[in-house]
Amino acid sequence: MTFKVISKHPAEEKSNIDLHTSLGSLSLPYPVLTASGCAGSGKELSNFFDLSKIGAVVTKSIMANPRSGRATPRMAETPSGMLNSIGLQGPGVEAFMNDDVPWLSKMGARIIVSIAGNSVEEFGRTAARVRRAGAVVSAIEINISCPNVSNRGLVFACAPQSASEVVNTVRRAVGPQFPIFAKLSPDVTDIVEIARACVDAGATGLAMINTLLGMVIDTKTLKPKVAGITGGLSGPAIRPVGVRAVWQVHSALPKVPIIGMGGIMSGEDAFEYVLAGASAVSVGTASFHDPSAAIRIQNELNHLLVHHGFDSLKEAIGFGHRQTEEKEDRS
Amino acid sequence: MTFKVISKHPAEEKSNIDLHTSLGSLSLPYPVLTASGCAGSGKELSNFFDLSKIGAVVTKSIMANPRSGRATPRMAETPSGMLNSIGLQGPGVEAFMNDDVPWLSKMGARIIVSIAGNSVEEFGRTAARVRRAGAVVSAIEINISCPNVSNRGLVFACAPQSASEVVNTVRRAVGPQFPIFAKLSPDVTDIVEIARACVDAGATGLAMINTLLGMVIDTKTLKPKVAGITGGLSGPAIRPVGVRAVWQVHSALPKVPIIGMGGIMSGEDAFEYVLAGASAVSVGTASFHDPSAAIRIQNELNHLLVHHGFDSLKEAIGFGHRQTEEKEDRS
Amino acid sequence: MKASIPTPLQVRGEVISLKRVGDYFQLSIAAPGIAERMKPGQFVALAVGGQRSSMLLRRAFSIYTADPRGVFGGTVEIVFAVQGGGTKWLSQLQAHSPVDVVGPLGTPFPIPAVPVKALLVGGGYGAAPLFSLADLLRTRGCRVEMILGAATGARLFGVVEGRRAASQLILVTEDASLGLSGKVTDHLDAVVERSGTELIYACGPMGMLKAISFYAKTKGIPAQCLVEEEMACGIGVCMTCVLPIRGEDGLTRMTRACVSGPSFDGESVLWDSIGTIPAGTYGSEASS
Amino acid sequence: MKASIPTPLQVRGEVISLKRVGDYFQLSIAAPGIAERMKPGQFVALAVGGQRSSMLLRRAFSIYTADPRGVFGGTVEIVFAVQGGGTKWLSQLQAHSPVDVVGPLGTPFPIPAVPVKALLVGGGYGAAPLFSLADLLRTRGCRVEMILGAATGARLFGVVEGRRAASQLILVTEDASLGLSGKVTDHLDAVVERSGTELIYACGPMGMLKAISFYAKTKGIPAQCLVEEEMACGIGVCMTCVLPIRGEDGLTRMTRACVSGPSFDGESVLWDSIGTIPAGTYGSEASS
Ligand SMILES: Cc1cc2nc3c(=O)[nH]c(=O)nc-3n(C[C@H](O)[C@H](O)[C@H](O)COP(=O)(O)OP(=O)(O)OC[C@H]3O[C@@H](n4cnc5c(N)ncnc54)[C@H](O)[C@@H]3O)c2cc1C
Ligand SMILES: Cc1cc2nc3c(=O)[nH]c(=O)nc-3n(C[C@H](O)[C@H](O)[C@H](O)COP(=O)(O)OP(=O)(O)OC[C@H]3O[C@@H](n4cnc5c(N)ncnc54)[C@H](O)[C@@H]3O)c2cc1C
Ligand SMILES: Cc1cc2nc3c(=O)[nH]c(=O)nc-3n(C[C@H](O)[C@H](O)[C@H](O)COP(=O)(O)O)c2cc1C
Ligand SMILES: Cc1cc2nc3c(=O)[nH]c(=O)nc-3n(C[C@H](O)[C@H](O)[C@H](O)COP(=O)(O)O)c2cc1C
Ligand code: FES
Ligand code: FES
Repeated sequence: MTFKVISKHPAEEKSNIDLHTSLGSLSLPYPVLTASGCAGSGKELSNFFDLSKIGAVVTKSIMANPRSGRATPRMAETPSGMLNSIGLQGPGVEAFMNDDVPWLSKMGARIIVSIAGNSVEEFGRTAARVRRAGAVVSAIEINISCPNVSNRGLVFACAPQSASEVVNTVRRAVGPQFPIFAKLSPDVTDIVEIARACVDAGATGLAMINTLLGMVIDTKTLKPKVAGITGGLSGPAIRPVGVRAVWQVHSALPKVPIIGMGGIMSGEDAFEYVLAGASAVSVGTASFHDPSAAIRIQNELNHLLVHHGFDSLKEAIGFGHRQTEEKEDRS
Repeated sequence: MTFKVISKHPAEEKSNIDLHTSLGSLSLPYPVLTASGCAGSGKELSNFFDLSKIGAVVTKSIMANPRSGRATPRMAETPSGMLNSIGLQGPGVEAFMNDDVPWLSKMGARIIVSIAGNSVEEFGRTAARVRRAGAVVSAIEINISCPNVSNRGLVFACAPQSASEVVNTVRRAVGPQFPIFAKLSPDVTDIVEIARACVDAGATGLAMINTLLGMVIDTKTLKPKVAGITGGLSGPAIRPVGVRAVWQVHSALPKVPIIGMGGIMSGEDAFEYVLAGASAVSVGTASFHDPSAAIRIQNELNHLLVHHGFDSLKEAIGFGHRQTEEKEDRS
Repeated sequence: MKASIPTPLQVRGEVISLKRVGDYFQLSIAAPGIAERMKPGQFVALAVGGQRSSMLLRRAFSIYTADPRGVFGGTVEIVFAVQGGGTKWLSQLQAHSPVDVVGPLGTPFPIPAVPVKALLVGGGYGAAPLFSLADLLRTRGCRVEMILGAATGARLFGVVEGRRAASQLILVTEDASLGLSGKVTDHLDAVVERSGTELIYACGPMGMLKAISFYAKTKGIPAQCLVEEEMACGIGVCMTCVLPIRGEDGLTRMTRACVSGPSFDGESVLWDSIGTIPAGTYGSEASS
Repeated sequence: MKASIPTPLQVRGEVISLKRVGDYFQLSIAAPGIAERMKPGQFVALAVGGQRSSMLLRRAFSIYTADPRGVFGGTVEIVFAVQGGGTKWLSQLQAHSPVDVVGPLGTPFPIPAVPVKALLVGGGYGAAPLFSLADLLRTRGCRVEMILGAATGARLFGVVEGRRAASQLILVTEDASLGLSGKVTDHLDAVVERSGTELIYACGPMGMLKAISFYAKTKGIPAQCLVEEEMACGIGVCMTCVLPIRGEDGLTRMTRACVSGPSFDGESVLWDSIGTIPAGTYGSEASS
């Protein structure tokens, strides 16, 4: 493909192009997903748009057992972002698979179930339970940004070894073909190293980024603003970090499909991730601001792709790399 | 000290308190500094306020030899932040010490010289040259967020071993008493580990955080927005990450003095860092928006301390920890 | 007492008017569709700060009045106090400014199936949602009394409206600048005793709601309390707005105020445990 | 030709008026102190987006007019095109809105010590800084001609003002809707030849400045070019706004446009190397 110029004749534009995307063995008609934890179980967002018209609903990370989550306050607004400390509140995998998944499926939504665990074993058990539901679940996203109870609470995503163990265990639990995505934390020295470990352990692809570890101190009470003391930073504030992470991983592992996320508020932002190498994108915090963000962003992305003369989404994936001789270093 | 309540009688407030701060062997009359690279050599800001009325001017990281820095574009605005890719442009330590330092000194500013290097040896050489100037320089800040040319361009700040080597070499170059501060990068899995390595290697204290590695892709040209491809993310967007870093390091190393920074735009933001454990704060990107930000923030901080009934800055340092039973983990 | 919950809309509204009322602002917004479906006790969530705002989250406000047949189409009114950047921005809006509104949100106040003697208690701007409730209760044959309290007279909202909406209105201010002196809870028992109150609705600061709940419990009167929990989304997807609620099965769950509330039966709220995960909560370490 | 540089101020200004002029907006701001010290070729940096804006950086605009004795105190005027969020916000300001202004910034246009025949070339809104320059040059006895060019007539700024300020005004539009057809550079040689131009000042798109510089060099005429480099601070502290400039010592340095510029002697600018570090630049790997 040759260099794309901004089309000067928007009137002549086709209005729709092929948005279909493939993430390894997972094929989706649309590239925009909800981000885990930002769409509840899907029901609430369905008041605002048709869930079957986006790529998939990624559900809130579910654990083996019911979880109360953390005490309140659980949030703080930050400049162009927010901090959350929910603590993975949820009904446990059994109730979730029995109540939420059938409803979503009835709505025609493609479902990606996000799972979490306090131990490698819990991940495996939860994945197996999800897999038992069969084709109603399109894929599993593995939220490895959880503390490993048996290793001083260190987050699985923070070391290649622990990340790899989780992915490997899930892979064995779901069988060789089923699409699984490891969701990476940006709070690491070398995200490519973790990405590689996950892929080597059997991940179909990667989802990135999870929130950044952050903190707000309330200058009225002089105490940390969220009960969990630290929390996860999300929203447009972190977008440059997410785009960088996707760019780096796509550079190193160009064949590995990536679900990009972090601060996507508009079609332009989604386009940035696609250009960096994402095959699909997830919309998280934006839905708090604009409940129909996912579908709006998908439409805006469509228009931008048309505007830039792309014939399909696939053509644009990683296009930023092809425009650049690589000479990455930093100040 | 007992629990502080918001004073209900602002009219009865004292208007000034003791803002003096000690960072190990470095004693400063005021706690607000400029951030390296955000105040040039000080001259330009002196159009807007009296440089002797803030704690110190931290100068742009200087290297052994003149540096052209990177090609343009060197910046991108991001939501509540900006990306920069300057590449440490500067005149080299010799010209800097001969031209800029005497001028700053004449203005009555306390001077903290930030140094950078491509190799451990360059750090040592540059530190020795700075030290030769004697008491005119109050301290050295060591910018270890530079790529190590002899180790695949890996950033010194990203591993305890390389960070420690740099600090140790600088310590030997400047003698045992001279205050030196290692400036940490947030782009690491475990900032406490790096902090500890720097302190063990002889750092008087720590400065944190440097920028986060980020990236913006221009959705018009479909290419990375800055010529260096990736750049450093600064501004209020990153403040929760900076506060968290200071909090974690102060928790682990309560005796080690910290210069806190990252997104400080107001006295409240500076107060957040002080409550998290910073003994002084640096103001960076805010000066681009408001050239007199440093002195304004210092005044606002003063008022807040008075308002909350503190008798001195020192009383407030790390106060947030004393308000909280620690039970840190994450979602 | 369960009411059906209207589907929320997202609407690009337009400011009709903004006026100061004591220490508060009263903002009227043309937001077609929202007024039409709103029921008392619901709220709207407004985007704040304009197009390139650094404030990402919507701000929640109880609906004060809803007029489906306003001159400019369906109109909702809110009453707010300036707290931080979001409300400050709202307080500077001008007629015709666009405002992005999501609503109506939350579960409406439950309405008794039979006519009862109801007492509505509002603290400060917490009075706002009580007037449309009073109107609805009266159409159902209820007798409605109202207590409005605040620190000062300037913070007492809805005095005129209250006289219209309630058969009896009691005013209470801490500085005694208007009505009785003290807190609403100082005068609650006298009113309840005198009126034979059978049901209480309350909206205001947490401390007031808690005191009213405890009082109502001792009297065996149900009290519906409208709480203000910090909400990131307001639509039920983020789980930030939870508080410990004891269900009919006796089990305590961390329950979303934005969808299951914002009003709860006072007896079901574990007031003393707000800000904690009470032992035995569904899914807490202790319970599993 | 060196001019002394006034000390900049930071001022809380107030919008006096905002009006559309063709495709541009003309914004007049009461900003006491700035008009008084401004010299032609300087710019102001405006904070955009209001109090909780997510847009952190100031936007730079050439000063169009400066009136130290405006009705509301010293007043500066700028002319701008809407590009992104910042200029969009500016285009929605209303009279009396506050605007935070830093200025005057940059090194003024150098003014010749003796009267010369000067040609001022403006592309689009790039015309803005040329009128106060023309006035100053005329007070120094210079003869001032002006070429204004743009893609369309609606993008031609300052036609009326140009007739006043210049002894001869040539208009050029690419669509031939006003004046001559084509680009300013198509007509440059004819004007220079006819007028015996001794000095050129130019402001407009990079491509135009580059073409003018190359042309002027072949003619041995100095050309002062006002460049637009992206600026994070505008005051010289951040080093984002650099471009490769060859100094009098023959050495190329990455030079800050905000303090050493924004106008440079066209011959000193390495136009073809903008966006790179040319080999041999002071401090580049090759040079060290
Ligand atoms: C269901 C509900 C109904 C409400 N009704 C009203 C009303 O009728 N009138 C009124 O004045 N206020 C009402 N509030 C409170 C109102 O939402 C806050 O005052 C407002 O969000 C403050 O925003 P800010 O930007 O000015 O303050 P900031 O302190 O800058 O806000 C920062 C963040 O904290 C949140 N926040 C701050 N204070 C509160 C609070 N008291 N409750 C919930 N979130 C808060 C904000 O939403 C925002 O996300 C209601 C809140 C809820 C949850
Ligand atoms: C010395 C100087 C004088 C200028 N004079 C004028 C003038 O008189 N009239 C006018 O309309 N414009 C002028 N500009 C350009 C003006 O600064 C930009 O149009 C404006 O910054 C765009 O802001 P935005 O938020 O609308 O665009 P965005 O694209 O959203 O801006 C994003 C970032 O890029 C920067 N940026 C974008 N375009 C430019 C540009 N062309 N030049 C410099 N920075 C840019 C912005 O400052 C901001 O930091 C001048 C620029 C400089 C450097
Ligand atoms: C309130 C909230 C809850 C979240 N819960 C989860 C979760 O359960 N599992 C998960 O993998 N990520 C979770 N995330 C992270 C998001 O899925 C996403 O990775 C992150 O927020 C960055 O995207 P955004 O900026 O678009 O929100 C949560 C984020 C938020 C804001
Ligand atoms: C344009 C720019 C240049 C910088 N240059 C340096 C530098 O030379 N040395 C250094 O240690 N940090 C440098 N920094 C980082 C700042 O000192 C500071 O650590 C960071 O920007 C976070 O603070 P802030 O959000 O207040 O800007 C630079 C930052 C910016 C924005
Ligand atoms: S506010 Fe998001 S779930 Fe209630
Ligand atoms: S814009 Fe910052 S140095 Fe020029």
